[in-house]
Amino acid sequence: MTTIPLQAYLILALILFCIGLFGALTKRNTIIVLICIELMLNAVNLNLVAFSQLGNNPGITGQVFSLFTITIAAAEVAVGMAILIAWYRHKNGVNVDEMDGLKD
Amino acid sequence: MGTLSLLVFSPFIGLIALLLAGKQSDNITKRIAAFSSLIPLILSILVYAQYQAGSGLSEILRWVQFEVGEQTLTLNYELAVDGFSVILILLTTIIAVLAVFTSSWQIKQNSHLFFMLMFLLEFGILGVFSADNLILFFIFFEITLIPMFFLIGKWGGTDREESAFSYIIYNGLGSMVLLIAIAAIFVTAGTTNFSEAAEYFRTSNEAGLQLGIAIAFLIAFGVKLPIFPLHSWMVKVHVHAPPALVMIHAGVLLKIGAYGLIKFGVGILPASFTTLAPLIAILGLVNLLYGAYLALVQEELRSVLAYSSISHMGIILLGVAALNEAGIQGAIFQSVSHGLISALFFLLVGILLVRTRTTNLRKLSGLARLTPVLAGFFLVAALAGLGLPGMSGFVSEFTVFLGIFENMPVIGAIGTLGIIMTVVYMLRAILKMTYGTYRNMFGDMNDLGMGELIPATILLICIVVIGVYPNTIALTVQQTLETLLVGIGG
Amino acid sequence: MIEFAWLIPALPLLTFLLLIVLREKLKKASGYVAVLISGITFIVATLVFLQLIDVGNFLMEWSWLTIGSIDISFGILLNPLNGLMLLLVAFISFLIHMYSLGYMDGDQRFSTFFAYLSLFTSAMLGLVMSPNLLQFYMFWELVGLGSFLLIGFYFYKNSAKQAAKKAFIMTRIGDVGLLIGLILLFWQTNSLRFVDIYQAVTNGDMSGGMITLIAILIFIGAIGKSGQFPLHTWLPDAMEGPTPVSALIHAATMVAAGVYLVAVMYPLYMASSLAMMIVAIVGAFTAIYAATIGLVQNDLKQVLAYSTISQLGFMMLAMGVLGYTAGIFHLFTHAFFKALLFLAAGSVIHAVHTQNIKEMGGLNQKLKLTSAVFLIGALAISGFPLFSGFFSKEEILASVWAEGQYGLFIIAIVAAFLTSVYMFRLYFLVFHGESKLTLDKVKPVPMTMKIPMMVLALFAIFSGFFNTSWFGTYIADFLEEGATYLEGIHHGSSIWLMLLATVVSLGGIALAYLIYVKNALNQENWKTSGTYQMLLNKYYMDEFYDNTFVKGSRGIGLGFQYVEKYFVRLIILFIGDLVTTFSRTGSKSQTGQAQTYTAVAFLGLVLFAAVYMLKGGY
Amino acid sequence: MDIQTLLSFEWGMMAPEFTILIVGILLSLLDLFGKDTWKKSLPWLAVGGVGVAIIFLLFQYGHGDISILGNTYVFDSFAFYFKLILLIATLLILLMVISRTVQQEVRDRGEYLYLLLAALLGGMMVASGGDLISLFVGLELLSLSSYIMVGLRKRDVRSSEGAMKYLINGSIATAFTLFGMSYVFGLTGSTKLVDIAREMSGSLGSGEPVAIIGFIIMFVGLAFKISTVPFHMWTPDVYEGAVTPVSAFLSVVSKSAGFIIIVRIFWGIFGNATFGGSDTLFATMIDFIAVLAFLTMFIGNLVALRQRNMKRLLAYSSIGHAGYILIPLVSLTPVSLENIWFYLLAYAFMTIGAFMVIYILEQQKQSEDISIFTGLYRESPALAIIMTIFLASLAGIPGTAGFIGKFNIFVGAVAADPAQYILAGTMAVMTVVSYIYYFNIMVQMYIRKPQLEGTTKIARLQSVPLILCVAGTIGLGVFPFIALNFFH
Repeated sequence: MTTIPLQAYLILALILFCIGLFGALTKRNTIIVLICIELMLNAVNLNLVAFSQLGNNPGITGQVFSLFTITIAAAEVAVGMAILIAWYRHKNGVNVDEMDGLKD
Repeated sequence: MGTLSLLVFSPFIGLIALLLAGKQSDNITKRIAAFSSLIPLILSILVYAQYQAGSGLSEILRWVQFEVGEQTLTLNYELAVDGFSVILILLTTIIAVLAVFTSSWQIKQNSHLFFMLMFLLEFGILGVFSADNLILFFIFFEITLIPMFFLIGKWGGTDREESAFSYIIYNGLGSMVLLIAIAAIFVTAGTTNFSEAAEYFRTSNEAGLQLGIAIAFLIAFGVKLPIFPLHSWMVKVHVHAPPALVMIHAGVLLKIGAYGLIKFGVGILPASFTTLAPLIAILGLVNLLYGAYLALVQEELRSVLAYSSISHMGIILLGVAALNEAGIQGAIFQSVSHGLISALFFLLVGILLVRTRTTNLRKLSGLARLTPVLAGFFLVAALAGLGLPGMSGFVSEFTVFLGIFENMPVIGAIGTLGIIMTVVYMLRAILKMTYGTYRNMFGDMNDLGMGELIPATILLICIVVIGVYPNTIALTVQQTLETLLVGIGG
Repeated sequence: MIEFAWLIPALPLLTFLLLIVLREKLKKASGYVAVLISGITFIVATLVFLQLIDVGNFLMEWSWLTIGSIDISFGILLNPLNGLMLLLVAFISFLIHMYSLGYMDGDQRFSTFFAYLSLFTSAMLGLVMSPNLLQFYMFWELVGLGSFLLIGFYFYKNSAKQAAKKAFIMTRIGDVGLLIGLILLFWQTNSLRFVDIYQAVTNGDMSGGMITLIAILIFIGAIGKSGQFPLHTWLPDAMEGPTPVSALIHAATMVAAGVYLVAVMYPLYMASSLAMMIVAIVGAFTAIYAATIGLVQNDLKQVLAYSTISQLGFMMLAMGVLGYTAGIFHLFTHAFFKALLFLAAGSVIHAVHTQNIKEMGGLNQKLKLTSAVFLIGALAISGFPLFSGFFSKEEILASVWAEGQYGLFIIAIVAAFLTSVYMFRLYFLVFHGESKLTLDKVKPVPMTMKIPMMVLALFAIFSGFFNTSWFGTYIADFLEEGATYLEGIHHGSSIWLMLLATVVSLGGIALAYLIYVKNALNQENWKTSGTYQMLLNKYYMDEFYDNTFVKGSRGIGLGFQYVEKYFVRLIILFIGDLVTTFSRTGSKSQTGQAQTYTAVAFLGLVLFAAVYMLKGGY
Repeated sequence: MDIQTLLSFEWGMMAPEFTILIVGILLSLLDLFGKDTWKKSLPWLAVGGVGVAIIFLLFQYGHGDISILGNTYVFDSFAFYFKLILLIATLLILLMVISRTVQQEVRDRGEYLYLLLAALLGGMMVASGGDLISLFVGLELLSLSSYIMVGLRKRDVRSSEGAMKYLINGSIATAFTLFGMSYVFGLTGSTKLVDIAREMSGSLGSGEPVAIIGFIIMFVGLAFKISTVPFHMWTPDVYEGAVTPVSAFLSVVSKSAGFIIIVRIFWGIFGNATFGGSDTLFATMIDFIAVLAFLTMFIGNLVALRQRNMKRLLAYSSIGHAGYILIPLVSLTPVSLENIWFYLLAYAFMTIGAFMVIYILEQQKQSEDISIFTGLYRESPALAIIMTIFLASLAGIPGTAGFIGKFNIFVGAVAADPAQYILAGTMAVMTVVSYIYYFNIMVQMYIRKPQLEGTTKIARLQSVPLILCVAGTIGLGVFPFIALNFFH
């Protein structure tokens, strides 16, 4: 079985990260924005795992790291959803571009 | 605590007394302020006497240490005075007493806060003149900013807030430039003590850095002095601040610029100042003539005096540029002399404002008719300002020109045009007010009362004493002069 | 007695202080106090002078200003020259104090007037006793102050205000020359003492060019003070002051200080023929220039003022042609007869309350004494034989001739001729002809005014005999005693010169008589002529100055005002605007859109990376 | 890792963290199950906990460097001093929370407390983190707690909005940080800082670009926390949306934690990484960070000029201050760390003090506009003078801690090689710009007359944090050597 080179993972992760970032910056729906952020974090996980397996000094650390990342990503979304619900109660909507009450 | 510390912190007695007294009736507040303003005066006379007696006044107390690499930088709380500063201290306390006295009839509201800020200001100024290292100097220098800001902003004239901001911005910039320069000295010389820093730079050969620091000094003190084109704030302050405050401002605060230029500029970096001397001379010339010609066309007495101050500060610059004994002594004399004269002027302006509510030259005329004594004092102040022999202004102008002619006769010759212009604008302004026909616009005016006459007379006596027998202060500054001259190599 | 010489300036100073502080309390008495003290001053001065004749020289010094290694002193110097001046000033001052008692009677600021007068006297006495140039300069300025205060005594009059200002400024211009000169001199000789300066000149410590430069600069000071062309315009205006002031300051003493200055610095001038030449030319030109103006003026005091300028020109001319004693002698005699003329004019004005000679006439009926003393003064100034002016003026002419300056000699002769013409024009118009004033307007002249006039009249007649080739050259001998550098430049006079002077003087008087008494010439014809208008308008010098220097200065001031408004302020405004713009832009970009915020951050990252790559080459 | 090794660790070094953890858990339990009567004393429990933690920490003064748990927890002097700042700042903020007089949302009170403690714990973990994972977890603990705290005022739409913005921006920043970390991990194969530093100190070779990308991306992610330009834009909105104590917390504790992690990672790792032969990687990046410092000072202070909302104003001012603190970061002199530490300490006192004054006025006047200060000197001279002290310190007037902090930074910038004259100059100019808005507040307090006559009273509880902050501000200004000697 030929191993897929490390670069391939890295490029995939990079693409994933960029897609996530693009979505996070452009989508109106807050939930999609949150999902896109998840996408970015998953790109990180991909990186970590790939490095863990194929990097300079392969080891388990990268995978452990990615576990932490997943957990925290989950927590982030949970908090995000909670806040969004509070917002929804006020504005009856989930569009991120409507959040412009605070500005100069 | 030595006498000097006692002196520097003595204004706090008044401040605390006022604080403890709380908001009393106006009269009590004023009485407390007046009496406590005498304490620094008494102490400063004591300091002067001790200095004359030759007893050491310096104090030192370790304060902060920095370790930069193998270097340990120490900041001390150290006070000391030399001939120049002891005279300026005396000037400060005298003018402060008079300003407090005169403000008691000028300040109608919130006198409680006013006097507290005045004492804070006096504290800062005394500290500036007593500090023996640059950091301490800077700290006191900055401390003067805050009370000045409020005093201008709260009790000033029409554009008081704008003037206050203009004051704080210009002086803030100046002091920040100073701070960088001080930091640079601190780091390179490892000390900020005046004499130690001077010693260091005498032997070091970092010419570029020294020149940079010298230019920074020139800018920083140039704001304070002020040097064209950094003068706008000062005109505003002169015009819009309460006259009692301008007594201190024009009388003492501007002198910090001269003091700094002479003591740090020439004292610490004589070599760079020799390089800069032509520039300083030209700046001085510009100040002298620019101020004089502008003073000629002003329609407001206080603007005339403001530009006149700029013009007179040009003379200080010329003296500094001369970099010889006569020039520097002249600059020192001019600092003291201009301090006294402008204090007298603004004392009179305050007196006038109480009566007429305006100092517009178009509105004033023939004041000598109803208030001959006030008019007489104005005239005398003008004569002092234009350098009439027998008054302090002459001695300083003569000495400066004596100095500048040795090194830069051409600059000196052009500068003498300023002497002529001074006469022209001074007489124009003062004669416009006091001479001519009296137009009855202000109703009945009383001439000076005792409370006004005495402060004015005290200032006048100081001016005349220095003018008639300049050795009263000349002998005191000789030691400073010698120290400076060693640096210049003259 | 001579040790108490310091009392001479101190006493009038005391009067000044006393009167200025107690002017409300003393009121009328202040006049008597002033007269009394000035009398004492005169007595002290006389005693000192008498002792000085024996002693010859006297010097007292105190350290005054220490500047590092430089030590400037203050002191008293007495020598023949300033001893003579001292006496002269103290004497005339005393007389004029007395005269003022009557003249100023009833004035609201009676005490103030005497205070100012005393201040001036003090300064003038201090001036002549100065042992060094700086002290000289200081008193020089202080006499200017006295003059200023007294010219502007009627402060409520706009013209007085302007005149006072002008006097101060014009003389200040000259003073600056003096100041530069003395500073340059200091750096040449390292001293300001007269003796050291003489020494330096004698030793040849200074280059010739430098001596000339300094001499000319110092002469500029003299020009200013002595009303020489081109700084003369203040002197006629100075007549705005009360007349006793004109007599004391603007005729007898202060204006002569310029001549005195040249005399004091004489060694310096002697070392530079160019400087001497300039002094002579300026003097001669001023003499004829002022005389021509004096011919047509209609204000009594103005004519006298121009006459003063002209006479001062004579003195300068004398100085410029090595006629040291002649110049001082003329100063001496001029002090008496010009003071006399002014006092006489003052009593006329006091009596008739006008200064316009066109409104006067026939006053010799009403003011007999005044008319007589005026005539004496006029004869003296015209150089009528045996009057004091005759001797001094003749000596000046002799000096000019002896130096071989024939051009200047002719000018001097013409000027002398014009002097008699305008003086007698004045005399005839004021005291002869028909009276144009209603008689009841004429007030009697009080005794306090008469006595000084009579005393001065005596001196105007006889003071010439102090220095004649007939009876002895006392003054010249005395002066030369104290000034060794004057040896061997004595100009003897000759009979033909005396005759010439007499002819010139009589000719002038005769011409005036023909024109103004006999009306031999049609005066109306001139009045339209350009020359007449030019003379009447004083060669348009005032207008010239007004349009150039005064307007010019104001123009520069206004120009700077523009710089202030549009350059300095604009820079500030620009910076202010810049700050505001940045501030507003920064604030506007804060839209409230969370995604924009991150987008900006991401953009920052991209820029960050891009710049890095461009720079680092990755 | 057997039980033996586990026990052999010096667990005592973690006593402050454990204290906070235990008190935090206790608080949450008591808040959930405790009686209402107890709830009043809950805040005091929190204060006591932080106090005890401070005492524990102080006992560790002078303790040698150790690391436990396989180098994931490091105790060194750096950790000690910065933890102290976090604890002191949190203590002050807790006192601020307690002092609340208007009790709008009583039910939230307990939550604030344990969230604060959780965030504090996160910050402390960051200070002691020796491993990318522990650093990251600590940072996220801090961030997540902060998101919730900002959003806790559920009934206020501004609170939710602020929280949402904070969360979106913060999460993206986290993603960036992690992405960068993943590269660093990939390059060295380790998450332990010591190992990474060791790996990087050798020649990176072809790894250099990766290291640089890692550096840049990570820096961007972390710059968000300290709100430097251009990653600052969330700051004012979030500060405005949060309740004032939380704003103060974000402005002080969260920002300090940001600086801590930046110093840890960038000096620790990249400061050792050789680059292009001679320089360290960090040294090559100095110019870029310097540009950021410049922009941060510039924009923070200039935009602050236009603010009328006090919290926004302080938000911009805090951006400006972050710019100042970046200067010692790039100066790289032996005093840099000391300067950062001192400035953060001074900044904690003066900023919390200023927020406290705003908090007091905001509760009485129901407004955050600058006009709440109008005529304050008449209404309450003491409060006006106290505010003046904080403002003076923020503006860097001598006699206050802010001045010493700024002066130190100047000295450091000038002493650096090459000397950072441009940054020092910018700081100088921007300090003067900051005078305008600080002094404008003073103008409001002293010179303007109040629209409505009334008195403002300081409650006894409110005076406690005020006095502490004043003491800190003045004390550090007049006797800076106490703190500086302590640091050595």
